[in-house]
Amino acid sequence: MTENPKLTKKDFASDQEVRWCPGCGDYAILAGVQKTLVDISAKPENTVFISGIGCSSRFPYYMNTYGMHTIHGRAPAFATGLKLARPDLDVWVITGDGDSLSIGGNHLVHVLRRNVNLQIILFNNQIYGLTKGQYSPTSDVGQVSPSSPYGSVDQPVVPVRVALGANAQFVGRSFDVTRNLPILLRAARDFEGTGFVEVLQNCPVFNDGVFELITDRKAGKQRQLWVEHGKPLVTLDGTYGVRLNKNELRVEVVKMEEGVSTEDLLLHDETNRNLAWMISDLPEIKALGILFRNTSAPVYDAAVRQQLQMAKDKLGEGDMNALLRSGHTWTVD
Amino acid sequence: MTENPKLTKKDFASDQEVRWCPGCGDYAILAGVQKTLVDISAKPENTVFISGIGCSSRFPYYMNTYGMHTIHGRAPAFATGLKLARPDLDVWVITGDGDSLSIGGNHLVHVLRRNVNLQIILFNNQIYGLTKGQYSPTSDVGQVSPSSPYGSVDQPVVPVRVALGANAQFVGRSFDVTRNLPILLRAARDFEGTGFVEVLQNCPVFNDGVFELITDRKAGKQRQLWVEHGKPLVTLDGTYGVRLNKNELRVEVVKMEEGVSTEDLLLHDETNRNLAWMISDLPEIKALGILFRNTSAPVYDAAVRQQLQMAKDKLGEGDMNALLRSGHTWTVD
Amino acid sequence: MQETTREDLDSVVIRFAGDSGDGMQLTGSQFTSATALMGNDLATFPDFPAEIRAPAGTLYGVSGFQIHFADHDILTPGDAPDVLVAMNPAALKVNLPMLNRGGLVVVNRGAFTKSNLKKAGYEENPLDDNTLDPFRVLDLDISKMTLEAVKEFDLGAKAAGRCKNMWTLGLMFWLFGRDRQSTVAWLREKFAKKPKVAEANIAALNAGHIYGETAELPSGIGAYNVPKATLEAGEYRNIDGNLALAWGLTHGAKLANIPLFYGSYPITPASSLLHNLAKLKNFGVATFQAEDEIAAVCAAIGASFGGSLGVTGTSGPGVALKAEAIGLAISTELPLIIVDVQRGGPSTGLPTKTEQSDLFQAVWGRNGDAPLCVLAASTPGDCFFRAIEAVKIATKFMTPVMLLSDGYLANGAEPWPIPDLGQIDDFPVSFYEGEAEGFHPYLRDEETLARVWPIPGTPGLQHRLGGLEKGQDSGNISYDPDNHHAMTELRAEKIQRIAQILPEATLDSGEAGADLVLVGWGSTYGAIRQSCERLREQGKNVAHIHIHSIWPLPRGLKELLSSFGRIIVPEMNNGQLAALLRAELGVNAESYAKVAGQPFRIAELTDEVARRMENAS
Amino acid sequence: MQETTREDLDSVVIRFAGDSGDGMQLTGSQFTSATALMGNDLATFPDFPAEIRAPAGTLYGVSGFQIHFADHDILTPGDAPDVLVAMNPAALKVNLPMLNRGGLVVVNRGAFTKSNLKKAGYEENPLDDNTLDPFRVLDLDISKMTLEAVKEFDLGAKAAGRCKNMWTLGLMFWLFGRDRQSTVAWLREKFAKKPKVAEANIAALNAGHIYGETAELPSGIGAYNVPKATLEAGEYRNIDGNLALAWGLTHGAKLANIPLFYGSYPITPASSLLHNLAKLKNFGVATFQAEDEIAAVCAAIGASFGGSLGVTGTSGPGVALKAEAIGLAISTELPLIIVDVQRGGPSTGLPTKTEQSDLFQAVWGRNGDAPLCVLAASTPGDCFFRAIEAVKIATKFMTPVMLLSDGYLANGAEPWPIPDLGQIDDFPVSFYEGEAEGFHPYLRDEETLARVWPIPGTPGLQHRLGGLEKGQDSGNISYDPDNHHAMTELRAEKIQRIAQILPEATLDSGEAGADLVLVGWGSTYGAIRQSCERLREQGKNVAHIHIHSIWPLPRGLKELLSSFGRIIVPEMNNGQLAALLRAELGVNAESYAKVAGQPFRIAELTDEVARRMENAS
Ligand SMILES: Cc1ncc(C[n+]2csc(CCOP(=O)(O)OP(=O)(O)O)c2C)c(N)n1
Ligand SMILES: Cc1ncc(C[n+]2csc(CCOP(=O)(O)OP(=O)(O)O)c2C)c(N)n1
Ligand code: SF4
Ligand code: SF4
Ligand SMILES: [Mg+2]
Ligand SMILES: [Mg+2]
Repeated sequence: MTENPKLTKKDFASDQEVRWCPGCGDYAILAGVQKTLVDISAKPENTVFISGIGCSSRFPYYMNTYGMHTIHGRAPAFATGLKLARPDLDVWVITGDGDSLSIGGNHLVHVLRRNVNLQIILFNNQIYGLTKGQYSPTSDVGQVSPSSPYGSVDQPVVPVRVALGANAQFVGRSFDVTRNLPILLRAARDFEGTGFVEVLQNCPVFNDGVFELITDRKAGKQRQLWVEHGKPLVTLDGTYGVRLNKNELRVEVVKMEEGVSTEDLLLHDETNRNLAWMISDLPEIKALGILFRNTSAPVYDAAVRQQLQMAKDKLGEGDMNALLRSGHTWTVD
Repeated sequence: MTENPKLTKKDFASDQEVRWCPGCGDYAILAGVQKTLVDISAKPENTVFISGIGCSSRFPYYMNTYGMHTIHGRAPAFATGLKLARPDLDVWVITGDGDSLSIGGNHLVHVLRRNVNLQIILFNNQIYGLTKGQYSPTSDVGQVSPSSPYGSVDQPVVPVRVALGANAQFVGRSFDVTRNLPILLRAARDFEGTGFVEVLQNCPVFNDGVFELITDRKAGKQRQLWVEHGKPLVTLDGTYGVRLNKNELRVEVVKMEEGVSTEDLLLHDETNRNLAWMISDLPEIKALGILFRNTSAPVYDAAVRQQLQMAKDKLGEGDMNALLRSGHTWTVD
Repeated sequence: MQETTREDLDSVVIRFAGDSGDGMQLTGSQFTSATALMGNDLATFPDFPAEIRAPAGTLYGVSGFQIHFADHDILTPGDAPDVLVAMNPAALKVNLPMLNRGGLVVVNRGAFTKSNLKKAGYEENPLDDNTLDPFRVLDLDISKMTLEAVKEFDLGAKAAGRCKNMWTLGLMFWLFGRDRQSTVAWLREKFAKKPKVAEANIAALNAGHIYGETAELPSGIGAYNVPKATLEAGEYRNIDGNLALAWGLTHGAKLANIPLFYGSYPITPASSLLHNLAKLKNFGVATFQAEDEIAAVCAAIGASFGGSLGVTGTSGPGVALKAEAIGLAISTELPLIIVDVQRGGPSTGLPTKTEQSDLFQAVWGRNGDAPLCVLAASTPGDCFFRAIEAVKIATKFMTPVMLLSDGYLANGAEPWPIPDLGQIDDFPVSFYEGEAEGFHPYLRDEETLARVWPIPGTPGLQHRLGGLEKGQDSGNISYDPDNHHAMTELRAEKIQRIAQILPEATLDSGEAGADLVLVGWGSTYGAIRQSCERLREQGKNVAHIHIHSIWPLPRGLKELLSSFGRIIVPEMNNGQLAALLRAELGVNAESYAKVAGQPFRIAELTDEVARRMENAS
Repeated sequence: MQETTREDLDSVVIRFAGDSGDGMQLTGSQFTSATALMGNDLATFPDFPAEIRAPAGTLYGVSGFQIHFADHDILTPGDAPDVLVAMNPAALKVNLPMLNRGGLVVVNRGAFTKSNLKKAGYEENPLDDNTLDPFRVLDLDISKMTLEAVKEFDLGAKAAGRCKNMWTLGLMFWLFGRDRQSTVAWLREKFAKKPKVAEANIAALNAGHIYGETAELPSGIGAYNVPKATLEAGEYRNIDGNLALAWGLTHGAKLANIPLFYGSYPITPASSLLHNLAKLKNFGVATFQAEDEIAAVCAAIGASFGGSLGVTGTSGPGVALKAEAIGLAISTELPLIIVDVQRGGPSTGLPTKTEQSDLFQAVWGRNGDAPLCVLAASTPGDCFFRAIEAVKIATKFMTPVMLLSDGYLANGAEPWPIPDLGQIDDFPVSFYEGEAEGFHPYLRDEETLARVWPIPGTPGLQHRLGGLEKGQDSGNISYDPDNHHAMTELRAEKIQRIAQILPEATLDSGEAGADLVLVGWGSTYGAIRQSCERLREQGKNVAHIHIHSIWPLPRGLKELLSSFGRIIVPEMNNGQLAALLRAELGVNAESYAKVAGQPFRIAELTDEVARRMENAS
């Protein structure tokens, strides 16, 4: 692989048969990731996918890259160790809403606050797929499932809010079947630090259509708010816009047809964590794209490497013979 | 204890000698909690303190109430189980910054998002006290400690931001040696749902004076921003105020003496999660008091109980004999 | 309609196999219900893939359901099928190797399309070469006949096609003389809101049945009859292990007169225990789907502190995560039940397969000297009683109890004589309410060594529990060396005393002093028992001991074991009980390990034991 | 100044005791350094409270440091002190019961104030009643003499008072003829930025020394001399177990020629391993303070996947949390070292005390059949070599290795002959870089059964690892029953083969065929060895075997053991190795358990063994 001819999506597919249910949104995400790798001319041998456990976490098996299918919820920790050991590798974490927000919530928080230079794709289907359909930490209140026969009473979390609260420096959101996915993934990958991307994913078996209002090929355009730095916050087909209510320090979703002009709308500023926070959980519509990006935050693995180098520069390459003799020693003849 | 005469602070102290280092901020918090219990006429037998592991988590031993000193990081889970089983009890969780934000981060997130009706007091000394001074998830970058001899490179989290991101419904902040502590604790306790209170706590042994700028008896008044619903955001002695920069959707800390009038300042609105978010991590000054309170959020344990009752109302008290015979049965003679 | 003459069989093993989407589990369980109603004894074994809904036609997507039914007492789902129902080429490919020579294959030719054949890796159509020569074959285009049968309902091709499992079931009902009524009733209930679907399925069911009645079946294939088993008289139902556990725990808590709190995090094959319990809210059962296994057990311990019976259920990886918290329950001496529905390990292992490899973890998998009680259920129905026993021990001895089940018990169903609840004694808990004077929470019962259980809300008895060592006489934190030694011994001794309320070691079959004894535990019960019978039929003098309490071991076990010339321990793990018996009793226990994610077959077990007996002589 | 005549002693045990704030640990370690420089053999035992800085004067706040030094080889910190230095009433109260009759008590009368006496629970001042009659007493107002000595430095009362440990040390230096120079140098370095403090402390040190020289000591108290031990020639230093581990791991990684990655979460008594390693950044050692123990081990595994040596260190509760992830390392066959610095359990237990009760957890504390290698270090210095051995095994066999240490080793220091690194062979790793054709990650070395270790970045060898069972021949996920059985056996067999590169079982002392053998492991080495010597001095025919590899057990152990009439296993747990030996070797191993958070005393061990030998005869 010396010359690295232009690879195709197929070059990133492993020889393993893809084993998701027919119609699962995971297929589209797989294709989106493979396309991203092609777009960025990734080298398969320098790319690593690390996942936890869940339907989504089967992902690495289908990639012709290095990979680990680890244990439930801990993928960010494995990835952090790998990235600290091998900053030269391009590391991707694949996780589900249960994997990353239920059992693995803490590792997600910590990889984000540390800002390790890797990408996280959170497949949010608002359900535990692999264990056959129990409600998850992102499921709506009232979700009927085998473990909540009378409807769940747990208030859900909003993944991107958890990320913002954890001091994440790159926060994006997309959905499975959009062509914009590779664009967002590429931005996450280009980001120095943790590129966190939530992907709304349909699970046709256990939670079919839960994002339909947003993702529907036609009707969805009304509700998809693809944010762009410096551009007004307006949905794809111009139906809804987002305005600041300055009196109450709240944002409002407004119907453009009700006489609102584009000038009244907020402009997206991807460097503003407050704005990202405010648009992260809007009624009716869904903000998508790069909600927040802070390119000036220090990167964990780089800082760790730098300290290692500093120590070497200052103290010289470690010498065990000298170390053994440091402090008090004495000789017995 | 039938008549319940007015109890004093001493009635809430156990017979165990208090074993914190001399000068530790934990003493003041202990006194503050005991005062709160007196103020609200708590019954010792109906009050339970549940802690994890850490200096702070020794707390329950010193209270003449029920208590559990559990394992590291898991106190919210024990408390959730207890509260679901015994909604009649008044349950308090005691935890440290390591206990609740390092190993226990996930349980904190989940108890908050569920909004279990209990109180959490997070003793934040920005250090691991009990294990002798390693840096914690709230330690500043550069903190020199036994595990970070060259200074820590981990970006810290802001506890109240983690809480807001987790969808907490009551978020407060205070510090150890203030008389306002019992007032805040009382509000947390009166809140139906999880009352989350971060308390900045001095560890004179391993992190002495880390909050001194804020907590100093005299100079601290400049920087303490005690928020009150409907009141302008201004520090205790009027030195600094908080203003909204509407163009950039950022809040600014301004010196009042530089010609800013109180009218220019933001008014605190404790029901506004966006505002709480924006003032949760201000430069120079520290917002204290009730940053956010949403009294209309559903309460987890109440909802669970309600479902149990509904099921009984609908199906009648469970009858095992009938259950054993539900579905197909047949008789062999 | 002429009366069919039916050949009598004493026992039959049928395996239904098809795509995950073919509804084989449903078909199997309907056949099971109907068979149970006929009065046969039976055992079942669902065997499905780890993928939720694997792509149609693939080998790894094959879902199987095996039922063994007979006119006599049986205890396993059968070694090898007599009848294989293969709904597509992949199902045939995967399952044919297991079929007995001369067995009957029922195939749906309609699914033997080019693309399906290719997915299954067949170069030739096995229906058209000599692949099936060693078998009797019913080669039918079930797909087509089903479409025909349901066409009046206008369901659309896909939904109509889905009725083919009912067509097949109808045929099987006819072949083995089962009654359709229970399935008809079940379909009407299940599709109450879609009556058209219900009626179409019923039409398919009837069509299959009629096909059997009217078509001329190839020679060698007839109608069969498996006479009733002479089961003990009484009322019966089918039950699987996780349902029996759910009901047993619920009833146990009732007998203890305290509420049941179940904290859990979903994991195969334990999830259905959570699902079953979540339905029992009107029994006052509170279920809590926690954020992870650690929170689940911690919440259960918190509930126990408050006076509930805290229970947590999971599988092996989950037990590993709970180990630290279980240590706290041991140290604080709170009642707690940990259900471990074991699966193939290590690590994620074989999540949908059965295994018994968590015994070491159950007994010894914690930091420090941390003893608790370990019980093991041996059949689906036994799960009910074992759960009650666990509740009794946990509350009477103030201790965590680990209750071991496994994937095979959890999913396997058996006809179960509905117990007379009146025969089960209650054991109500009384929370301590003694004097505040001289009180501390580690006051003990002299006989059981259990500490008192005062609960929050009791005036005057405020106290703090924790995981640091506590003074034997004060309950306060103690770093005293001698006290720690004494407490370590006391915790161990308390658990040993549980043996006093458990049954003494007894023989399951065979006689003391036999040449060889097979010692088993858990779900291998049926296979070992029947294998012993066969061995005795072969004239070998063997006995069987089945252990229900792994820790403490039953009283008198050492004495009993020492009467035998040889001890073999068959286990679905790499020899764990065998090692424990050597460690604890100093007996010479040999291991026979099968770690294949599959239950023992009677024949393999019988052969291996016979072989070892011969080699020795 | 007249030359003092000194009485020769062959060995002395001194215990320094005072408030946590009195600086006893520093005093002790300075005395240790000076003693080591004198050429004595020595062993130490720091014994401090769980509280960071307990309130002054309380019993539970007493901090102790014991040193045993001699003119001969010694291996334990001594059973009972000959000299007790008690800086306050609480220290006297707690420690007096241990002191040998006729022993010397050095007390600081200045701290025997009313309030201190009350806190210690003394009704009368023990210096003024007959409490100290059985002992020789040096009753001095050290507080006052210290203030006097440092008054010229104007430190303020509090800081001045803090110098009293140096005054005491000066006196002890004089009494036992140690040189002050090393302490003077150390004080100057430590207080480099506060020269006034340094000089005041030096003044106090000198004043104490001068006091000894000039004051007329009471009769019966003189100056002593403990001649040099005839240690093997060479260069020595003091080392404690956690330092030796840090250096051993670092050097091991160097010998393997791969970087060391250490992931950890602080926990007593393992934290200082993290601290020590964090200082070695110029050795390329990357340390990662994780959010919890689970993340720590997972990060280490991730680093191993990338070609580093992943190591994680913790204590018992942390190991419990890591169990699930360790299973993944077993399943993926990646090198990993888990250091368990054991402490008192169960649960939080006795965090600052020592114990050996994680043996079961180390060997068996995981879900599924999940074998790994378990090694145990026996002395602080041995930690260095054991760490290197662990690295070698982990990389050569592609397996996790659990390395057991304990609180006693971690904190105890011993003089250690600095090893000649040239004598230790390297074992460089070669990452697999073979052909892509036919490659899969579970290709194995026939001899070791280790799989290949190809690392990310290698073109053409892209592969995925995971915790699901994998096909023996393809490396892909496999649910095949026979394959699972074969893989289970293979994983077990691979670990057994490690025995081939480990030393055969040998006697530590005594002779094969003796009446009795004491079998030990870990930090009980010194006590067992010396106890054996005493027993032989008593004419008893006993031998000693010390085991360094718990899993696999050393080759030939069974044969060796079977030569002895009786086997006793002294352990600081409730009989875990004894049980394991019975389980694995079928030998009749008796347990002698001490679970007191304290090392064995030679006398108690000797007496107990002698008692058992007599009872038997
Ligand atoms: C320690 C542990 N606990 C539980 C499980 C069972 N389990 C596997 S995946 C999963 C949740 C899957 O949900 P999610 O992460 O949302 O992934 P999805 O299947 O929906 O893609 C659970 C509970 C496990 N494998 N390991
Ligand atoms: C499972 C486990 N891991 C680690 C520890 C060690 N440990 C005890 S307390 C603590 C951190 C304490 O820090 P914090 O929560 O901030 O409490 P503080 O002592 O500062 O009040 C740690 C790491 C433990 N007891 N248990
Ligand atoms: S269960 Fe849902 S998420 Fe899982 S593979 Fe099937 S469709 Fe996809
Ligand atoms: S170490 Fe710090 S936090 Fe802990 S008791 Fe001492 S002063 Fe308080
Ligand atoms: Mg999901
Ligand atoms: Mg802290």
